[in-house]
Amino acid sequence: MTQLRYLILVSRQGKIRLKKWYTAMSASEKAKIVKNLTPTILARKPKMCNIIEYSDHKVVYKRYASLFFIVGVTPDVDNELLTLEVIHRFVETMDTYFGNVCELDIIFNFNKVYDILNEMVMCDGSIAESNKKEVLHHVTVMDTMESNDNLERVLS
Amino acid sequence: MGSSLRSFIKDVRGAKTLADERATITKQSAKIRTKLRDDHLPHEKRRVNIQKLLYLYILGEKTHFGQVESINLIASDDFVDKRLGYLAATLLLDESEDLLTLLTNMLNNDLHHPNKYAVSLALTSLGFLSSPELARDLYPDVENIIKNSKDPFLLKKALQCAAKLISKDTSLLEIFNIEDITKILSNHSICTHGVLLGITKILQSVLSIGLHPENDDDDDGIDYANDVLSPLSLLLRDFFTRLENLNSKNIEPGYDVQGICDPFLQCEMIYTLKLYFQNGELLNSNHVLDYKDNFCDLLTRIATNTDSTKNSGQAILYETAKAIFSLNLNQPLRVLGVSILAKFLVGKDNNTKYVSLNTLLKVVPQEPTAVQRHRKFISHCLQDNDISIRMRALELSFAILDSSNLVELINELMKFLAKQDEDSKDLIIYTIDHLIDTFDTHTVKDENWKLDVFLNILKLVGPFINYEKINDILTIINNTTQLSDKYNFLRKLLIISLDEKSIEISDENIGWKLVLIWCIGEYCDLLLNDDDESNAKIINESSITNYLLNLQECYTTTNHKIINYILTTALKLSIKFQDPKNIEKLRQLILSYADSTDLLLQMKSNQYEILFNQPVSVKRIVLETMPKFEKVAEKQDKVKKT
Amino acid sequence: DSIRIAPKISSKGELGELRTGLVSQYPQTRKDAIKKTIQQMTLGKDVSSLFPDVLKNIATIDVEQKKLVYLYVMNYAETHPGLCILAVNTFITDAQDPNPLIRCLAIRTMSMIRVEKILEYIETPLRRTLHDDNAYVRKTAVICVAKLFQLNKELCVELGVLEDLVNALDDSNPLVIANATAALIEIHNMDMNAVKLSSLIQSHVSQFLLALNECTEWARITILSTLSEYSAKDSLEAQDIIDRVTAHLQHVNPAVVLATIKVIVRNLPQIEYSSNSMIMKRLSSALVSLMSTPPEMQYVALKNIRIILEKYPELLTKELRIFYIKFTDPLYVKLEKIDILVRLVDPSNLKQCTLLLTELKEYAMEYEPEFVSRAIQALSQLGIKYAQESFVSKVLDILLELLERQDTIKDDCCISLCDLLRHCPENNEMAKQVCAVFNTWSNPEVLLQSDIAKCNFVWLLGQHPNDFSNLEPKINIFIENFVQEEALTQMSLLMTVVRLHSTLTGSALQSVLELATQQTHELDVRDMAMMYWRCLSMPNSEKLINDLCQSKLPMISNTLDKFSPEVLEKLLMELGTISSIYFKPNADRRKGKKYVQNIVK
Amino acid sequence: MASAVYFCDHDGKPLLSRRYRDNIPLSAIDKFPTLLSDLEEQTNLIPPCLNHNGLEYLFIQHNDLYLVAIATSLGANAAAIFTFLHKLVEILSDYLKTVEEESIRDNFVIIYELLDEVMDYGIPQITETKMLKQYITQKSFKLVKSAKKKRNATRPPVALTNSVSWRPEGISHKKNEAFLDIVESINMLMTQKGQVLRSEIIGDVKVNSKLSGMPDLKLGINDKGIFSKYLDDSSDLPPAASAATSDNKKEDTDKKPSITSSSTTSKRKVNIELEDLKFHQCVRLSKFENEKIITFIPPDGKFDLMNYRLSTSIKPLIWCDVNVQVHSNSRIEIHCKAKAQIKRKSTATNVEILIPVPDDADTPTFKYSHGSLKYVPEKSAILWKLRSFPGGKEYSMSAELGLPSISNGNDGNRTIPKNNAEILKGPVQIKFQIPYFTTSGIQVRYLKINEPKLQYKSYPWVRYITQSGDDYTIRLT
Repeated sequence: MTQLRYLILVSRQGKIRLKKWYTAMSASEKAKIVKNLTPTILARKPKMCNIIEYSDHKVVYKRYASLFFIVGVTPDVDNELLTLEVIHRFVETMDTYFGNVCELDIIFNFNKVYDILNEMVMCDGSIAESNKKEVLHHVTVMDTMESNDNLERVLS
Repeated sequence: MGSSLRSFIKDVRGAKTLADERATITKQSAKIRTKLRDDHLPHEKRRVNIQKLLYLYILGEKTHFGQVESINLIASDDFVDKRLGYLAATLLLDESEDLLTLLTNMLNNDLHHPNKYAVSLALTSLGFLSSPELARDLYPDVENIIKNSKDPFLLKKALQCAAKLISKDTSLLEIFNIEDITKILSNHSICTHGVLLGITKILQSVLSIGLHPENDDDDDGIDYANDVLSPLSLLLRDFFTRLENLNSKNIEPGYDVQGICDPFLQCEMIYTLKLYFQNGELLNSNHVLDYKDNFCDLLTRIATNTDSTKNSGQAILYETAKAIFSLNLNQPLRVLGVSILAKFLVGKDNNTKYVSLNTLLKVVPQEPTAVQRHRKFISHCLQDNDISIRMRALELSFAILDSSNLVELINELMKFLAKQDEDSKDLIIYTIDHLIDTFDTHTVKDENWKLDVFLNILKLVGPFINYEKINDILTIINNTTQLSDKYNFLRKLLIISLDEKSIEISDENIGWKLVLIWCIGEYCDLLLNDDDESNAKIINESSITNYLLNLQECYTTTNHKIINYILTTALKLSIKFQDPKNIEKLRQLILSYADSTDLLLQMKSNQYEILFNQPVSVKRIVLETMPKFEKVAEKQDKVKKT
Repeated sequence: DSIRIAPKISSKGELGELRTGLVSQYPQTRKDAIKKTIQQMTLGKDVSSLFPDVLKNIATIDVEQKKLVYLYVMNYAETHPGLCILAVNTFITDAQDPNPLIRCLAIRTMSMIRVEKILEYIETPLRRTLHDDNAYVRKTAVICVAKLFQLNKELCVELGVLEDLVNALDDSNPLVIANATAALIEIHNMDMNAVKLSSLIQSHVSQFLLALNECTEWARITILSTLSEYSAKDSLEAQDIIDRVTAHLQHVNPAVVLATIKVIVRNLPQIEYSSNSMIMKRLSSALVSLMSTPPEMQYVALKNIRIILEKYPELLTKELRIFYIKFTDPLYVKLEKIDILVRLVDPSNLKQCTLLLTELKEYAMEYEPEFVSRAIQALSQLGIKYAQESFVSKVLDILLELLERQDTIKDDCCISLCDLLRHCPENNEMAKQVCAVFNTWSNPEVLLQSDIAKCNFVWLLGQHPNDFSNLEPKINIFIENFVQEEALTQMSLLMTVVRLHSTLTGSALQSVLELATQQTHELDVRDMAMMYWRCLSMPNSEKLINDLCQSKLPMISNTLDKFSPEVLEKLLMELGTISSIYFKPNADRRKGKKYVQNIVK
Repeated sequence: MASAVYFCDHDGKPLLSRRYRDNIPLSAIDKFPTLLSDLEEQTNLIPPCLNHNGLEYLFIQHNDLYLVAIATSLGANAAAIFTFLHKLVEILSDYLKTVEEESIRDNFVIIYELLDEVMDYGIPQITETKMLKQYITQKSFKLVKSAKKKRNATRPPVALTNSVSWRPEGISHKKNEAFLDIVESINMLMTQKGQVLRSEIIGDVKVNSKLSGMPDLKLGINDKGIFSKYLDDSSDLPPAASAATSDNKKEDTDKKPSITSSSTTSKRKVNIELEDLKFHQCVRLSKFENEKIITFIPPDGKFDLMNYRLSTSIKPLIWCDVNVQVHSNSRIEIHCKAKAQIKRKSTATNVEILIPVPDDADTPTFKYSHGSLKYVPEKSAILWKLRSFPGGKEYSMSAELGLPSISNGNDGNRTIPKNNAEILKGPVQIKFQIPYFTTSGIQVRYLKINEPKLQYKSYPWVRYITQSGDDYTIRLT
């Protein structure tokens, strides 16, 4: 099973594009993780395995074109092979949502990416919905509600 | 629109230098701070500023000043505000923030909201931010949704949330009602994969509490086995069937991954069942054993039916193997598990190789011979380019090491060490640590060989060994029984060190130096009283004295540890040397630290001088050769036990 | 994977495109392709496969293009040793080109290519350029001898170009002399027997001194460094050398200034001078002037000042304020400045010491932890340096005040306070004052973080047992944590408990001896414990025990590090070098360098 | 010396490099970023010289770049390497204007050419930009047709290896003029109470030479090579009267082409020892050493002829009485009174007073009567600018900024810092310029220009200015 501790999206240049924490950690711990992991992972060669050990846990990462998806996982609990599948699912879902997603989509629409992520991965970092369509359906409905807001107060 | 989020992002990206970027960011940050302080800011603008704040968060900037404003957005009647407010809250706050109390009321309201998406946002956020207090306060509202909602979407969210709340405050177990779950399971129309995932989560939450009881002396608590576990057994059949169906059929395209049906749910279910049986001991029931047999059969079927050529299939197989070994199931299954992992090991994919090595490591205690059979592949992985693979292979090598293959394996490891450079410092340290442990746990008859191994280690990777391990090496030398072995060891050390032509030992090789200095103090009389003429040319009182003086010179400002050792050795040599000139040099060496800035060196110099001046008869007693050093680890264990 | 997160550039297509460009019939297209190839090389991509195509463009009359092709060839020649032969002709022709720039380019590049086939042809062009009419070509050619020596020592010796190089020391052009000298030094560093460097220097001192005023700043550095290797025959010559180089203390290039300082320092012991003589003033002001240079240079200067000060302590006493910290100084400069400040201050000048004391106190209240920690250390160093008890007690008050203000500096203050007490071992009032503050700490074992701070604290317990209430519980906390403590604390605890063994009740002594002999990770601690144990269990050992337990530490009078005389002399010879930054005399002079030899195939 | 020189980006990854020797592995620079980040993790202390695996990494920072030189021996001249790297930046600034990541990438061709010329086998060679520009030109590739012509054009100038290696022959200007700017920068460290802890004058004599042929120049300054100061150790007002004036250029030209020695009425002349005089390499050092005469053949165009430093106590020229009150979690109040403590007829211009505020301040409100005042969050400060500030005047301002009610969680549970130094991280910084005025009293008596062959009439001009140095600060405690 999967139980992510965090998800960080980093560009090839080492810029952070997105981050989400699923376990409580102090700000300095978080900063340290970001700071240490980025160069380590960017320096890894393509053929190397996608799992590395860092501090007290493991990190699974996968590169899609110019972006690295970096995920901290819980040792012994997590199935690293499945984690890679979760990352892939997430990318697929974004791809459908944005239509051929590229790094710029993620940069400029980070709140949408969070919306998708929050439908896919639940609060403890486990997968919440394995059906891509289901995820996209709810995100789009909420998007529509947002734009309807201007016309009428849907909530009141 | 110069003030939109988009233009802010563009400005940051457009910055040519790091300094430009910083300036853009700090300026925006100041603007946001000032804007958010303005109570009359229109909603539209407020949202833009909160979005910018979130961008700052992604950039790793400070955001503390906007937390209250983000929360206030939640109370808005506009969905667009609410959605953003919740997003901001879940990102910017964490479970420890005091601000959470502010949230309780808002969450409570939204949990009863007529719009299901408002409810779902509240559920999601509650999951992210649940403190034990929030969990206690709001659990009934969540339970209410689980009991009454017929919407799979809300059910799923509520189950996920409840799972988190229970893990936050375990006393909620008392209210948790398994029948709610059974009811949902029996209603096929609402029991989607998402809902099932939610159910596995809540079960995992409940089962984890059994595995990690936080306070077992809780009297008013519930009887975990009877009140919680027993009713759970009723779900097992249903779980088995669903899992089997998932594994054997693949009809729903929405859940397909490379031709395999919802590997995510399959793995979650296997894991949940595994947790249940881990708790099984608590239940003294034959039913459990029956169920366990069923589970074994199911796992066997999964292991044979799942497509091992696909990544998703490998993930399921891996989960299966993990379940087999963590429950230590019957031998045929264990062999099956090892063979799954061995297949991973042979493949080209480094990921499966990695998980295989990693899991085999845990399997060794259960199935040592089965693992040892794959030794060739393991050793092969020692040469891998990927340092992670090498590390795992190294660990596994040590795990399968026993008296029968000890010499062979250690020689292999020495070859491995010779190839490592500074970049694989961690591997080097690991290897040394474990070699030392190996010599602690396995008795090696050929102690001469053993000391040679350490001599080589010191020569090859001396600069990387930490002090503690150097001391372990010294202890091993100290505890070597044969004087002749010590003699040989020190002789080799000294010949390499005292020979002026030799350039083998660098200044950074502190390990080598410390070992040498200590051994000189303890054993150099063995060599000095030796009749070997060829030794005497290189090894004599003067050469040793000069060597120590030089070392002292070289490290006096840079490494006080070495100086500490030199002082002790100088004292010990005062009874081993004959030549009064050399002895006086040693005394002066000790004296030269009488007013040292370094407190310990000064104290030592002071005490050693007193001892130095004692009559030889007294000194012979005080400075006698050090006795065998009983192992620290054993001692510690004893202390812990008592 | 079908998912695309950004467009990919196929690297294959790009190389193909470049290859087409390189063989285009249009010169401008070819040139553009060469540039793009070099650009790819710059980006770190491997474009060695284009070697044959790039090489086709080597025989060009376009200087810029030629430079680029040469650059490429130099980088990738080894990947295509066979093809390099095709370049030889161009190299040889270019080495005779009427334009000196091209002649230089050819010989400079040729001597960098590690391919035997090329080197075989180097003799004629090298010898010709060594004797070129144009000084610009000669100054390039002399360096090529060193390059050749590195690539193929035997060939270099066989061709006899080393003699040409030696002759170049008598060249009419100062730049050629300087480069020839530099080349000889490099060759000497690679093989000490290749040339007789020191006698060559000796016989050319006057040439060097003449050339000095006539050449570029970098050549001056070479010549000055060479001069600093030379030891004058007598005080007259030493004085002469000093006189001839002193003007260079006013050169705008700080490296020239430092090289000049080195020559002067080298010759100073040979001449008669007083501490306030002109030369010392000039030295002092030159050193001060290095403080208005970029921070990296200041760093080198500060490290060198530290070395020079140890030999000439009065040199900069009047210049204290120059070393005050600027808030824009990088941390590495700040720390060195503090070090110099404390060394510099004149211990007989109360006004100056008091001034520095206030300044250091300011530093101790700054926000960078490393800086604050260094400032606190400096406070006690200053107190001990000034040596007068009333001043020391002023420092003590400041430290105690700092201790109240902030939690994060407890370690540093504890160490500094103990240092002060070690300086005034007889001053019980001071000790009482310090102990009174420490006595209020409920759990020193946790409050103090570092091994060394704990070590000091425990020592203080042993020195002034009566100034602590609840002494035993305090010691017992440390005993309980013995296994977790690090080496210094363990040792200190062992010594303290032995020292107090007759006053401590209970089993403190027994426990510590057991712990230290059975559970320490530090063999040195165990040795000490064994020795104590043996002493204690020896018959008739009361006197020895008494001596050990009542021994008093001599007063410490200095807490500033010092070099040993040998190291100091070596470092003075290596001013300006990396050795002088690390305070680590360069051992390369003696040892063959393993690392370099590994690389040269 | 150096085995290779690298330009690296802000992470330390290489952008462009030139290997001068084959004795280091190709991968040597790849370690540099990790070396930096490993170090940063442990400490704030990053010295400019790092050792790894027997290699020495010496580096400087410029804009978003690291310039790194790798050496293999402890014997390498670190001083020369650092100076060379700075010189390299200087050369490139002349060629590329700004030296940063982008301009390095964009101009790789010319940079490679330069790297080939400024260093050979790790030994610095020719770094005089004026000469380099003679034969390394940015636009040497205009047309292929002109290649033959260019062969002649791009020869190295003969002068390169001459003793006057900084000036080619045959320079010709229509009007022969030489401009002298004497710029004195004041560094001063003050306490909030006004006590001067440290002060120094750093003087720079800048020349812009537009003279033909090979002119030989002789510069005379007040007193015999070592000039006198009009300063007063008891730190009175610095006598603005000492300002050696050449306010009126026209007057000068009309009268005579040499500089009028200013008739200062100042009373006391104290001889000061101007020990650390530094000269451009064109100045004949031994001549100065022996005869105290400054003579030189100038490079063409702008250069720094000499600089000097005076460590002496001066009273603050611009003084600020600053009062900062921090009310944690609520607001910060700042009151500042600035005073121009210079002669009434002098005027300070471009005065900038930078007062630090906490990083997370917001909603600035200001009260002031003169100049402009704004919040500059990128510097965590407020900036008070006064275009002109006449001597003797006193202006004041006050500012108030909000502070967030929630402290930043990043610092964990740390208690609120007790002193301003920790909240404000830095002193008050002041910048200013005072034209027609030197603090030291240096004056140019004459600048004799003699071109032996051409014998033309020439015109020297002199300007004086005093300004703040890079460290004119008031400590807040």
